[in-house]
Amino acid sequence: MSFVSIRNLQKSYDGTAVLHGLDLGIREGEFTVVVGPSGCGKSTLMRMIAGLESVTDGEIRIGETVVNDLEPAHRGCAMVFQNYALYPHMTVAENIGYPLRLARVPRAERDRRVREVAEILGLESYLARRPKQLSGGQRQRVAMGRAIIREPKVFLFDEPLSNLDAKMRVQMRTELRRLHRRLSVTSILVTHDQVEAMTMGDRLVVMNGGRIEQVGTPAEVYARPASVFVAGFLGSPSMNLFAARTADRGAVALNGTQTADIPFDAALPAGATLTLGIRPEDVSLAPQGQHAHAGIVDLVENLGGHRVVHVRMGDVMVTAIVNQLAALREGQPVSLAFPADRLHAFSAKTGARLSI
Amino acid sequence: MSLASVAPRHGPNRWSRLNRLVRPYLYILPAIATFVIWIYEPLARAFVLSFQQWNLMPTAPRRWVGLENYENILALPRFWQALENTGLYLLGLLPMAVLLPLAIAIFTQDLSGRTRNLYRALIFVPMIVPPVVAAAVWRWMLDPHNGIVNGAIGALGGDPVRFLSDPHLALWTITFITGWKLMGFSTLVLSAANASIDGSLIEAARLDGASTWEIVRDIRLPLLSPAILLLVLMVILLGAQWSFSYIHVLTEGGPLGSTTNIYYLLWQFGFGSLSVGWSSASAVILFVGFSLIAALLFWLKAKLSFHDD
Amino acid sequence: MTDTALQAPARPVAFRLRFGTGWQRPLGHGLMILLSLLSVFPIYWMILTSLRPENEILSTRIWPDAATLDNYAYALSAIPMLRMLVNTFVVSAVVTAIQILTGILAGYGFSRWRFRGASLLMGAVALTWLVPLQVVMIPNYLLVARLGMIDTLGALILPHTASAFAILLLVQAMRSFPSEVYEAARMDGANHAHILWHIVVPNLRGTIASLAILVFISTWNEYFWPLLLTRSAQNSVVQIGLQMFITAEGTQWGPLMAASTLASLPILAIYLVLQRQVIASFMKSGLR
Amino acid sequence: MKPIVVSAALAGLTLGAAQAQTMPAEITEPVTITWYNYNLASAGNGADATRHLIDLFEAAHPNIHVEGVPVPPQNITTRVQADLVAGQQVDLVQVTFNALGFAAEALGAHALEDIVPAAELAANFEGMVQNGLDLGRIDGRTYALAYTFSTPVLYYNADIFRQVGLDPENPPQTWAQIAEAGRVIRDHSDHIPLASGMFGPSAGDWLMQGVLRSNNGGVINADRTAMTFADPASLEAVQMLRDLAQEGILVNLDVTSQLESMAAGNAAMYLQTSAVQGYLIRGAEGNYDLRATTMPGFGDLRPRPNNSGSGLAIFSQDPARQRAAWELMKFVTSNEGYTIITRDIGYLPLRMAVVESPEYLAGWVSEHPLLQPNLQQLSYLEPWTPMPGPNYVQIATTMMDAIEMAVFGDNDDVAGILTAAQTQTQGLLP
Repeated sequence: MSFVSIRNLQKSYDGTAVLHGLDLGIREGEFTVVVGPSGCGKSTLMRMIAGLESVTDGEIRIGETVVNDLEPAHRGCAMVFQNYALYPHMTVAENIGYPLRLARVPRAERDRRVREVAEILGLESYLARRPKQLSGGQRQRVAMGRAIIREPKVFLFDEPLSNLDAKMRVQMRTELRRLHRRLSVTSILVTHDQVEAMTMGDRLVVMNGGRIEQVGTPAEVYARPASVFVAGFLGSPSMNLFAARTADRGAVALNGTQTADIPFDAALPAGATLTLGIRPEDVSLAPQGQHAHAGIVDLVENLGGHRVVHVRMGDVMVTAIVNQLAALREGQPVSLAFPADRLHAFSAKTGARLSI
Repeated sequence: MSLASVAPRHGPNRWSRLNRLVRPYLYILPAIATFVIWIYEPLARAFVLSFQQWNLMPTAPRRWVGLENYENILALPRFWQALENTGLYLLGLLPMAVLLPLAIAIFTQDLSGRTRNLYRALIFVPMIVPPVVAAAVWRWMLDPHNGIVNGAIGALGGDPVRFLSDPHLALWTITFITGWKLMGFSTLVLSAANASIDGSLIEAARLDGASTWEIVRDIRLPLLSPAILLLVLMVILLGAQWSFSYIHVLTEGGPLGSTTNIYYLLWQFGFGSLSVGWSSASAVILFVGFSLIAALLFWLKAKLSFHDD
Repeated sequence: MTDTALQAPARPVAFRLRFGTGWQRPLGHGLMILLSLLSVFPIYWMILTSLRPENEILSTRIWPDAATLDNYAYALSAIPMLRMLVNTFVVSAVVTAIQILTGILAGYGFSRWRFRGASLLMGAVALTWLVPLQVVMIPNYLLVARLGMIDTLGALILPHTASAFAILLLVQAMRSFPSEVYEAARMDGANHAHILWHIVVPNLRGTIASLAILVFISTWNEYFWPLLLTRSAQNSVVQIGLQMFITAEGTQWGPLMAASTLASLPILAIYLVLQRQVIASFMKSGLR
Repeated sequence: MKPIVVSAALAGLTLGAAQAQTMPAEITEPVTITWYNYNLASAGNGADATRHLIDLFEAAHPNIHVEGVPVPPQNITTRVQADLVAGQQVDLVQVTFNALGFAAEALGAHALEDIVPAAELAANFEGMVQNGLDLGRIDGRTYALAYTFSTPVLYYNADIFRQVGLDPENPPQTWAQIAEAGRVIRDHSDHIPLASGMFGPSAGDWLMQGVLRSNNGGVINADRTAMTFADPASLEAVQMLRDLAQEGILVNLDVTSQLESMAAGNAAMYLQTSAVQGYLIRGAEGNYDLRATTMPGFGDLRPRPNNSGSGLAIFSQDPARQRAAWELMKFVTSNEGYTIITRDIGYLPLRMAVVESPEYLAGWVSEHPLLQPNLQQLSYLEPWTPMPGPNYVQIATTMMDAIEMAVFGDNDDVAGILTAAQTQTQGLLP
C-alpha cells in the first residue's frame, strides 16, 4: 500500500500540458528521488504534492486523504526550497519556530522543540543569528530544521543541495541520509543530478518530458534501464549508444559498416533498426588485434583510480573505463570487445528496452 | 614647482593617477554644479539675509537686525496653530498615502494580471492631473450649492456639507485631495516592492501553515517595511509642500487659519511679499527644521530596519 | 548578453493565492472599484463640464446631454493655448532628458567609486529636497535676468538640469547592479563611458522609463517658477494659461474645464498608450 | 481724441516749466515701454479691453510701442521688485492700492508732480473726481492715477427678498437693517442671508477699512503711525459683525465661494466690490433679479466707502520713456479710456463726464442701473489706506487674521483678540 499515491496526474498552463498523466506510488518511510533534466516536470510534480500548484486533472493521495483541494499547510508536507526560503527578517530560532508559532504552540514548548531540532542539526550556537549571517550549509540546515519541527508526514526537498559548493554538497548528502534514517519520514527529493539520485534514493523516479520513464531502486534502474533516455541519463560517463541493424541469424550490424556477431534472439526481422548500449565499464579494451573491433585512442582522462578512454571506432566514439595499469597513449590503435551479456537493446522507434 | 622636472619621468603614471582621482568628481559635476548654482548659493545668501532687513533694491538701505526676523515669525499668532495643523495634515495623509496604497498593493498582487493592471492604472490617473486642475475640479465638485457631491448628499436627504469653509472640515478636505493625488504613486511604489518579494518565502509560509493574513503580517509587512518607511519619510518631509498648491488655490489657509500649515504660513508672511528678511528667515526655519526632522527619521529608520539589509 | 545574464531563472507561475475567503473577496473588489471610480470620476467630471453650454454649467447631471465645443473654442481663442501646450511639451521633454542624463552620470559616479566627500555630497544632493522652492526663486530669477534669458523657454529649463530624486533613484538602481558585470566589461577592455552607455544604461531601461515619466509629469505640472518668469503668454506654459481663467472677479468654469482638459489630455494620452509599460517599468524599476 | 490734443497743446505751452528738461514734450524717436498689467493675466474681458486700449494708443502714437507684461494681481509688487532688482525695464505699473505705499517708498514709483510739468498735470487732472484723485496720493503727492477702481456695494437678490416678504425697492441702508432683513431671510429660506468679500487673504483689508471707518473707526491713524483697529469705534463695528455671524446671518466662506453663491442665486445679500458686477450679471441673467445699493452705514452716520482696485504708477528713469508712459497713462485715464474700462471691464470712471455726457456712456449708464450706487458713492469715496513700511503685507495679514478670528472664532473676547493683534502689528510699523 502506497503512502503517497498519485493517479493520472495532469498539469497544464493555459492549455499547454506539462505533466501528461503520472501514476506513482511511494511507500511509507521511503526516500524517493525524482530525477530528470531541467524542464521535465519534476519540480511541478513536487509543488503539486505540496499544494503550491493546482491539479489540472488526476488525484494525489497522502495517507488515506485525497489532498487535491487541501491547503498546503493541511497536507502534512514540509518542504525545503532550493534557495531555502528563509525569512530574512527572522532569527534562526524564529525561522525554525515559525510553524509552531502559527500553530499557536505555547512559547515554552516552542523553545524546547526549537532547541531540540537545533541540536539534531548542530545549530545550537546560531539560534540568535539572521539568515544573512550564515553560510550556505548552515542556511540549508535551518531550512531543514524548519521542516523537521513540524513533524511532517512527508518531507519534500526541491533541489536542496544545488546551491552548495561541491564539498559541502557531498557532506550534506550523507547528512540528509542519516537524518532520514533517524526520522524515518517519507521523503521525496527532486534533483537533476544523477549522482545525487543514485546515492541518496531508496527508489528513483526518472522523469522526462512530463512523463515517468522508470521507477525502481538505483541498482535496478542502473542495471536495467527501461529506455534509451534512462540509459543515457544515469551513469557517468554515460552509456555508449550505437545505432544498429539486425543481420541474419540474430546477429547485429553495428553502425552500418562495422559488423559484429552479437547473438541476438529477439524476434526482430532481419534488417530492423535498433539502439544498442553498453556501459563504459563493460567495454573491454586490449592491444591491437585481440578483440573483434578495431579503434584508435582519441583521448585519455586520468581520474586517479581509473581512466576514461575515448576510442574512435570508424565514425563513432566509444567510451571505456580501464584500470590504471593499462598503458595507453593517444593515437594508439586498440581493439574493443562488447560482451554480449552486458549489452542493452532499445527500440529505435520508441526508445523502450528490448529484452536480449 | 617640481612638476616640470618630474613630469618627463612620471608623466603618464601621474596623469592616469590624477585622472583616476578626478574622475568620480567629473561624473557628478553636472548635477552638483546645478545644485550649487541654483539652490545652495541662494540658500547661503538667504542665511545671511535672514539677519538683515532689506528689500534687495540697490538703492535701499541694508540694515542688520540680528534675530528680529526670527522673533517676528515665531511671534506670529498663527505660528503654533500652523505647526499643529502641519501635524494634523501628516496624520491624515499617512493613511491615504501609505496605509490605503499598502492595502491596495497587497490585495491587487494576488489578482489576475489583467484586473490588477486595470485597477493600478485607474488609481494612478490622479497623479497625472496638474495640481491646479485637481484643485479646480474638486472645488467644483465639493461646492456646497452646485457641487455634485453635495447634490448626492442632498438627494440622500442630508444637509449640504461645507467641505472647504467649515473650519472643522476644511483641513481634512485638503488632506483628502492631497492624498487622492498621491495614492497612485504610493500604490505603484508599494506594488513594485511587493512584487519583488521572493515568491518562495510566501510558499514556505503557506507550507508552514500561515493563513493569508498571517502571511501579510509576518512576511509581507516586515519585508515591505523599507518601502513603507521610505514613503512615511517622504510624507513627513514633503507632505507640507504637497498640500501647498491645494491650500493656495482652495482655502488660502482659511477659514480661521484652520488649513494653514507651516509651509503656507511662512510663504504667506515671507514669500508672499518680497520682504527678504522675513522670507529668508522663513526659509532657514523650514530648511533647518525639516533637516532636523529628516536626520531624526533617518536615524530611526537605520535603527528600525537594521535587520532588513 | 547581460540582459539575459541579469534575469532571474524563469520559474513556473504559482497559482494565485486567494485573498481571504468567501465574503472578503467581493468586498475587496467592491472597495477597489470604489477607489478606481474615485480616482477617475473627477477627470470625467472635468471633461463633462467642459462640454456643457454656459447656461448649464451648474448642472449636476451625470451624463452629457447638450454637448458643445463652445468652451474649447473660447479657451483656444482667449489664450494661445496650442502654443502653450507646445512650449510645455518642449520644456518637459528637454528637462526630462537632461535630468536623466545628469542623473545617470551622477548615479554612476556615486555608485561606482568610493571617493573623498562622497557621502557628504550625497547628503547635499538629498537635502536639496528640503529647500523651499520659494527661497531660491528670486535669486534664480535674478540670475536668469543676468543671463539675458527672461521670457525664453531656456529659463524654464535651466534651473532644472538636475534632480535629487533622479540621482537618488539611479544611484540605488546602479548599486544593485551586479558588480561581476562591471568587472567582466572591464576585462573585455571597455572604458567607463562604454560601460555606462552600453551596459549599465540598457539594463536600467525600466528604472529610467519610470523615472522619465515621473519627471515629465512633474515638469508638466510645474506652476510657481513659470509664474515668476512669464512675460508673454506666447512664451509661457499651460499651467499659467489655466490660471488665467481663475480670477478674483470670478472663475470661468466652462473655459477653465476645457483648458484643463486640453492641458491634461496630452499627458493622459501618453499615459493611456504607455500605461502597460509604465506600470511594468515601475514594477521592474526597483522603485522600492 | 480731443483731451489729448488739448493736453498736448498745454504741454507745449508749459515747455519752460521747471521739470520740462527732464521729460521731453513729445516722443520723436521710437520707444518701447513696458506695462505691468494684471488684467492681461486673466482670460476674458479685462484682457481683451486692455489689448484694445493698447492698440488704440499705439495707433495714435506710432512712435511708442507698448509691451504688456501680464502678472496676476497678488504677484505684481513682487514681480516689479524682482524686475527692478534684475535691472529689467519697468515703466508703467498697475499697482494695487494696498502696495501703493511700498511702491512709492521702497520701489521708487515717481510722484507725478516730480516728473510731469505742473501745468500739464493740472490740465489733465481737470474733470477728474477729486475723491478719486486722492486715492493715489500719499502726503499730498500723486504716485498713482486710479485706473481700474471700484467701490463696495450691497448686491441683493430681489427674488429672494420678495419670496421672504421683504421689499426689494427698499433695500437695507444700515447694518441694523441688514441684520433685520438677514433674520427674515434666515428664518424663511435656505439661502445665505449675507455674503461678503471682507475676509480671506485675497480680500486683503480694503473692505474692512471701509466698514470700520463707517463707524468712525479705522485700522490705522491718519499719519500712519499707530494701529487703531482695536480702538472703541472699530471694536464696536467688529462686535457688530460678530453678532451677525453668531446669529447665522453673516457666513464665513472663502471669497470665491461667496461670489459664486451670489452668482448662482444662493445668497440674498452680498457686500463686495463693484468690480465683480460683470460676473454676477452673467450668473443672474435669466436666473434671478440682481440689484445693488450703496454700502450700509452705522445708524445715522454716513457710510464711508473706500475703493478697491489699482492705480497706474510710473517707474521709468529715462525721460523719453517717462513721457511715453505718461502719454499712455493720460490716454487710458481719458474720457475715451475710461469709457472702455467702464463699459468693457466694469470699473468706475474717474471722470464724471464719461457717465454724464451722451457722447460717452450716459445712455449706457441708464441701461445699467447696477452702476448707480457706485456712481453715487464717488462723491464721498475715501482712499484705501496702505499700510506703511516694508512689513505692510504682514501687518495687514496679521490684522485681518485677528479680525476674522474675532468675528467667527469660538472666543467671545473680541477686545482681547483685537488688542493683542494691535500690539503685535504696532511693533511691525516702521
